[in-house]
Amino acid sequence: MNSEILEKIKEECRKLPDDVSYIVGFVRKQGEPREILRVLRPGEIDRLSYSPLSSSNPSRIVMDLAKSGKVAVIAKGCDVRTLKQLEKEEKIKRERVYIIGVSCPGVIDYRKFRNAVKFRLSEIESVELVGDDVIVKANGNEQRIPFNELIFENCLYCEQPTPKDCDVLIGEPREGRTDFSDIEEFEKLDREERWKYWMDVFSKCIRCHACREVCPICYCEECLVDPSNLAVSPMTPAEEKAAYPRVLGKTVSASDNMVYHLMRVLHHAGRCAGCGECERACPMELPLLKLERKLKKVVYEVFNYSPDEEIPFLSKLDILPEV
Amino acid sequence: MFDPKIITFACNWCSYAGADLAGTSRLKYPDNVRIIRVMCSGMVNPGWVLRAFRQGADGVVIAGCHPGDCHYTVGNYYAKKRYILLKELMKFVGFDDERFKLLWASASEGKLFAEEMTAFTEKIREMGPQEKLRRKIE
Amino acid sequence: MSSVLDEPMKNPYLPYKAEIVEIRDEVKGIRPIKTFKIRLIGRERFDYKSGQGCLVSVFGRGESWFTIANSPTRPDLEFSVLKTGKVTTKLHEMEVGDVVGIRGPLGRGFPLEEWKGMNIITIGGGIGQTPLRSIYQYVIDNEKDYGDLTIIYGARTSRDLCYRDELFQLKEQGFNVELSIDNPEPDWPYFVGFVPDNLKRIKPDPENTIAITCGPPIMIKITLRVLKDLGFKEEQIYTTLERRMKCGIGKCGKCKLESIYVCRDGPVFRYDELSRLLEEA
Amino acid sequence: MKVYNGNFLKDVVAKLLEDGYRVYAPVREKNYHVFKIVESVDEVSFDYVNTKKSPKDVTFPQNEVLIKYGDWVEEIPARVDKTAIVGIRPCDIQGLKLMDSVFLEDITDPYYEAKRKNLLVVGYACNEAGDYCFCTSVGLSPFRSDYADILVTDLGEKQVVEILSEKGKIIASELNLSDASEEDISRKRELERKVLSSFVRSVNTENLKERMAQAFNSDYWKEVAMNCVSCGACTYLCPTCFCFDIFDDGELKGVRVRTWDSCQFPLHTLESSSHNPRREKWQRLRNRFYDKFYYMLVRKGEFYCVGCGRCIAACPVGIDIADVISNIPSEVKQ
Repeated sequence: MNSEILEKIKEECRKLPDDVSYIVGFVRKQGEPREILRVLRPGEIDRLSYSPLSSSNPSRIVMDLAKSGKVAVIAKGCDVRTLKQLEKEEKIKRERVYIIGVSCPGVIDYRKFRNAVKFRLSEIESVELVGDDVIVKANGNEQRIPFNELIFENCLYCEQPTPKDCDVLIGEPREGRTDFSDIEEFEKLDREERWKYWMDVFSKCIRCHACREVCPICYCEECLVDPSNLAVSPMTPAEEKAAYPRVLGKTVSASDNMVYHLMRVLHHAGRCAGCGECERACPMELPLLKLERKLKKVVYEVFNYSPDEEIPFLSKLDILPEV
Repeated sequence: MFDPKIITFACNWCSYAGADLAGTSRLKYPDNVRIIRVMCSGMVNPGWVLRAFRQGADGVVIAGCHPGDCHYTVGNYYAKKRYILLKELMKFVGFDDERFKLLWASASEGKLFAEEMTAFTEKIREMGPQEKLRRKIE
Repeated sequence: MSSVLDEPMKNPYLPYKAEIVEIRDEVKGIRPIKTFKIRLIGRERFDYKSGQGCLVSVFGRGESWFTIANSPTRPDLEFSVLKTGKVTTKLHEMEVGDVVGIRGPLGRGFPLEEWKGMNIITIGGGIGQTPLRSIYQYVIDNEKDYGDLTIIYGARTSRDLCYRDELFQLKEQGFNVELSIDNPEPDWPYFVGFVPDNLKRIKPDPENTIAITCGPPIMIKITLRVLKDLGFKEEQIYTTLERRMKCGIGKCGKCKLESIYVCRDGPVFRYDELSRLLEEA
Repeated sequence: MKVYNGNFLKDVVAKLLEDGYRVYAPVREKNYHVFKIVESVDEVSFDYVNTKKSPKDVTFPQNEVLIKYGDWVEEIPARVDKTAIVGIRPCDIQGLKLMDSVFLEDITDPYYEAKRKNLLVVGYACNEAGDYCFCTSVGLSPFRSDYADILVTDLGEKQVVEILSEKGKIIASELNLSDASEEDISRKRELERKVLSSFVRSVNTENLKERMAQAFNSDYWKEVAMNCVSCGACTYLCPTCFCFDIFDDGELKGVRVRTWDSCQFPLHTLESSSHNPRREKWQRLRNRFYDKFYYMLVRKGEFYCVGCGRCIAACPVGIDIADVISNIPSEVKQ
């Protein structure tokens, strides 16, 4: 199945407009079936690869490259929504990006994949999604695993598997759905149970900032909480550097980690496309998307703001509830 | 008897003036309320609210002008939006979100300001000290 | 529970208690520099070598590395502080009698014993004059052990010249002091231009001479080239490097330059130690 | 070489708990194992290739209060009590040794030493290489370690116990061990051969020093770092990354805390003059590889990478230290 998609992608890449200088796509990693984002030149099309493990969101790379030239990108539904959000915030000019949209049936969670597969990662030759099964081929024999056992949990609640505004679409469109049943389920717990759950989650956080650095819309040079860089220039006066508003420094504890994540998530209100990069990147495998999806639920239900609006959520002030 | 620490971000044009009015007309409100004057309630960063709780505040109030009379026309709308977002997240993670309050009080409502502060302090006094977000490394 | 951790000597992170006894305004304006004379409380001053530094600690703000500005032959400890960040802004707000923490002596100083009998040239730029001041004060106090002393020093404007009155005083006493400023000013009788150009004009003789240079990285780079052109060998040139310093005892990795811990193996380096690096220092 | 019928590792945990030790042992957390202080033996689980985080936070915790300050130094907390770590792999023991050589040589770090000199190290030899392990390429062995107090090899129904230090002898004497028979030793050799054949990754370190010296200014490093996002995941999981920052929390009264830091964060080397020796992300990433395979080799004479592969598994964008080091170009592409 995905070998057909790969053929179509390659075909599209050969017919790219000639002012495209970069192609951002997936390349198979050496020694394991993982798909890595790579910036390729138009001449290197045969290095491209595509499989249900092509889960990363290329928007971060497209945002940097689009500054200096036209970029073609192989993008799934959630990636295109991130690109659209970055376009809304004037970080990307739409005419600088040539989007090859791929209708996405959901991606595989590599952690579930590694636990379920019985071969050594280095032996695996191909991972194919055929119908509802994933077929893993390795030195001669084959393992068939139901897709819903490997699917990245977030993709079950995908709102837009088919890219909306793209230059060319591959694969037949699929319907998304807005469903917050998992959040409603969690909100049934009483307050102390919820607090205990999140304290247990955040006690494992090691504040490595992978969730912040991989997030395509967390592009601030300097963060309020535990900054890993400061926007300082030789002309910055000493008083300004001395009076930096430091909400949180480097102290690590379950409650401090919660302040870090609350502040990070709060800034994604109405902007997060739900691509799941943060949860995939977290080395301690924390359920970070739960917070993002709760905020998305508030943005949709309390403010009834729809992400397809042109005006960014933060500047829309006529949608305040009366309460 | 537990003596709560309440931090109030009062907007300079309305609530801070309201607090002044309460003072000049000798209206009593508890002195655990520490007022931080900000130019507009829209200026209050949710990070400061979380930082206040982290430094040991037991209650935080953002006081601003009524919707419509903001000196900068839309400041209090931003404040309200951030307040709702932060409050919802606090509920979700199980933090006692009653400790975080948004109050509209104009320059002439000194009495309202004093009453609200007294009621809020009493409620926090009942709830007891805030241990959840307080910094743990003492 | 007092343990090995309680004595500053044993616990390298624990600062000595010290108080400020004198504050002198070196430079006013947007980049102010103040010199603090600091005395340890209840303890003799530790002995140190010129070029070594201390981590001055302001609890609540942090610690910053300052090279000791006065020679060991002079009393107390002097630090010249350019107001540029959290700790330095707080220091500039302090008055005489305030308490600070001192951790030191840290780093490796200049090998002044080896230089006995040789001529000494100090080439400084801006705030980089601090370690050089420690050298020429030491050389002046042991005048008979050394050849002649030349002090070359420059800054952006005459107002930015550090230790201005002291340097004019030395000039009157007959020492060879060559000052310079970057752009012309009305009543400025001496050289106008960058320090390396001033050095080219003076053309010191490399015979039996040690040259020490300190200042902004660009100035050091050009000065080193000029010195090589004048015939100075790499063993005759010393310089210091500026890095982010936090622990000061070669552990935290912030000041690492390839395999060197600048705070532990430096900040003073002989030029040949740096020329073997992969990266241009 | 001794042998113990049954599970020596579990029994030694029980013994140590009885003797009042604070015991770090691997505990299963949903999808991975982590070293944690355990209260009882049944929390412990030893069926793992390696833990998710390295055990460096036993002697070098992520947050350590150095000084409590008020108007002056109020207190220096240094809790020193008997601790033990059970089930640590040979690569992490080497990580401990490399960390000791930085913190305990030249100027001794008292906070680190207070924890280290009371630590009993019970190692656990590997039965099988993981997907990302390459310790044999950096000169280490999955079943030998000269730096632990006791090294245990699991043969199934019995465990071979090698006592390597005085401390180890005292503890081991409290459990009944018998001398290993010829048959035990040959089974151990057989297991060792099997482990060596199970490696799937390796690093080509042949004349690595010259290659790296030449390749320092090559564009190779810009390509490698093209995807890097400068997060700290690789350094925080790494057993030989122990850079730290010292941070004052609290304006008038508070704590001076030593916390982990990463050379991948720009703030690590940013000076207040805004000069930053490693301002670009490819410089920072290059620095991590050079520090482990070149700078520390020059300074300490050993590779500062133990080949545990945690950074390969954790990297969100798939940067692979084994590939990067093996493919360093021999002649510099300018």
